[in-house]
Amino acid sequence: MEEEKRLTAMAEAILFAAGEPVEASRIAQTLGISEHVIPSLMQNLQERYLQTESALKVIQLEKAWQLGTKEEYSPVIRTAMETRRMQPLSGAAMEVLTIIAYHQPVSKGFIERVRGIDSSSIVNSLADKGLIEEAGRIDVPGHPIGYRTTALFLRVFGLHSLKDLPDPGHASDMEFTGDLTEQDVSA
Amino acid sequence: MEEEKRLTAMAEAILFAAGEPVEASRIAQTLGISEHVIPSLMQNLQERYLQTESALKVIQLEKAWQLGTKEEYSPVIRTAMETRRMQPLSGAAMEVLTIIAYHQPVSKGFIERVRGIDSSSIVNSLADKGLIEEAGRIDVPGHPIGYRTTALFLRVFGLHSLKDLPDPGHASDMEFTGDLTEQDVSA
Amino acid sequence: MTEIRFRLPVFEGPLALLLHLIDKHQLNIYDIEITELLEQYLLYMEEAREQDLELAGEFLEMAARLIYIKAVSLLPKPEEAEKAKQELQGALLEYAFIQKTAKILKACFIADDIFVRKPMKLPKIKKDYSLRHSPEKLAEVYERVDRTRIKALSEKITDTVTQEKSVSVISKAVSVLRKLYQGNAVRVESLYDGVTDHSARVAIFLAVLELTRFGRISLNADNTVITIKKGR
Repeated sequence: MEEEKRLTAMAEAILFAAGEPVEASRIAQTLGISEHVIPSLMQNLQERYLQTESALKVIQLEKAWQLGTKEEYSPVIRTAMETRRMQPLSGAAMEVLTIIAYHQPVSKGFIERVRGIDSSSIVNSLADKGLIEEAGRIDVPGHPIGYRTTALFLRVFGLHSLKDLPDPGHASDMEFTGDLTEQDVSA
Repeated sequence: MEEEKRLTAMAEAILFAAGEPVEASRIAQTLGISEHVIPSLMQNLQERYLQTESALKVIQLEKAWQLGTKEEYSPVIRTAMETRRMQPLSGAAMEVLTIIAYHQPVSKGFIERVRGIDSSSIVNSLADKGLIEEAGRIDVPGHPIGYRTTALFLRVFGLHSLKDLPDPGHASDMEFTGDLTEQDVSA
Repeated sequence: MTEIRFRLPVFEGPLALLLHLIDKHQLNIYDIEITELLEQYLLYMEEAREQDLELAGEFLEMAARLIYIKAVSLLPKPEEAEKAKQELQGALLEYAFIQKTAKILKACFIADDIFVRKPMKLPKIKKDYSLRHSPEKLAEVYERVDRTRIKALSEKITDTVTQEKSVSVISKAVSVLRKLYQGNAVRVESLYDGVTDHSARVAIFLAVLELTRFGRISLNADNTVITIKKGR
């Protein structure tokens, strides 16, 4: 039936874009249909995915529905996501990392103000890569979360300790003690 | 062919899970196949979506691929997710975006020189909208942060690649007629 | 000529204004009559002033630039005048190109009607970064960071921190409580008696807030008198 196909596709669109489980009632309300119809629409969708050998499947969670991939595709997804992680750090990521390395612990706000652009997704991605970690809250107004480099960071750059951080050219006479005040007095 | 169907489903799984555009090379690498095969796999997938009246479609952005929903489903998705349609950009924002699109990567300073006026808040707001992103530092004195357009930019302007950017001809061939001014005044 | 007052059009910047003037007065963009352009430009600025239209600093800079071009064109130095004019012409052509292109691009706008998914969240397989770099890379990258900003920021932070430390809120809270124990009720105003230092006054204010928040003291209805809370 044409109308049913149309409704199925609409439900599919909603589930796809939402990314997370969507309550049956919300789908029904959006489509202007009764909630009782939702399971049969979902079954249509599931059958279509099966028949066409799609990698997708419909998942039911209590009264909500979600789109996902069939289990058999997990390995290939994992491989694909991992290959991406092994890209070398971007210029921007490298820069955020050095700001943290030379001034730790620093907040996302500090990094944003130094760079003049919101850098919080870069900070998160550096944390995912294990190069930085949270270091409690910093004693400045607002008490933001501070970030510091990790042991992996030292390994990646072949350092034994933070004391071995190379002196940045013009700032060679600076003492990098991790204390903001002292560095800047001499800068 | 069975093998091709299997590869198509694998590519579909990768694109579904990634959400964002995935480089053809990365799909090929994950599947252990040649990059040349990717376009035909994508075409299989696209055809399957068309034939089965799925809400999904395959989008090509430069050398990457992404899954998305067909435009006709946007109203129903917006209702379900309670999101608003992106408003057309102001004249000033369009100018800044154009400068970035045609000259990327460019610094805020460059944009200011071309427009003759400080445009830094417009740049930040375009970045907030996800239409542009930073692209590392530029190798000119002062090493300013460069900006480039994003995959969302291409999607929002219906382009597959920066090569598809409209070609308005050269500045020097331009005829000065009254059409430039009136609208700009109100923009 | 009848004088009719129009609302002045607003321009995105001086270049947009210049292009408007060039077009309106049919000047040749490839050989600008600088005197005419300057006159029209200053006229606009004058009208903007009369209409209380605020113009960005860049408009003044452009006026200065036009005056400069006019000045050198009166001097017996044709090369310099020509060079200044060429530069302005280049900027105008480039900007006109952008204006035109922006319009064409805008026509392509189809909004965010194609929806995509957020990346799937995989069971947390935290993948450590496995590439290796030389330590010098860090210094090299850090070189390019705007150090003046770091300096300015650090000073600001240090300032606030030392300020906070010099007059701690806790010590003020103690002295507020001490005053309260001496008498039953205290006028808020009297807490500030003899305190001139701005940060000390702020600390007193914060101390009262904190004490109220923790239920140690209560304020009367119009926030002028504080009393110790009973039963504590």
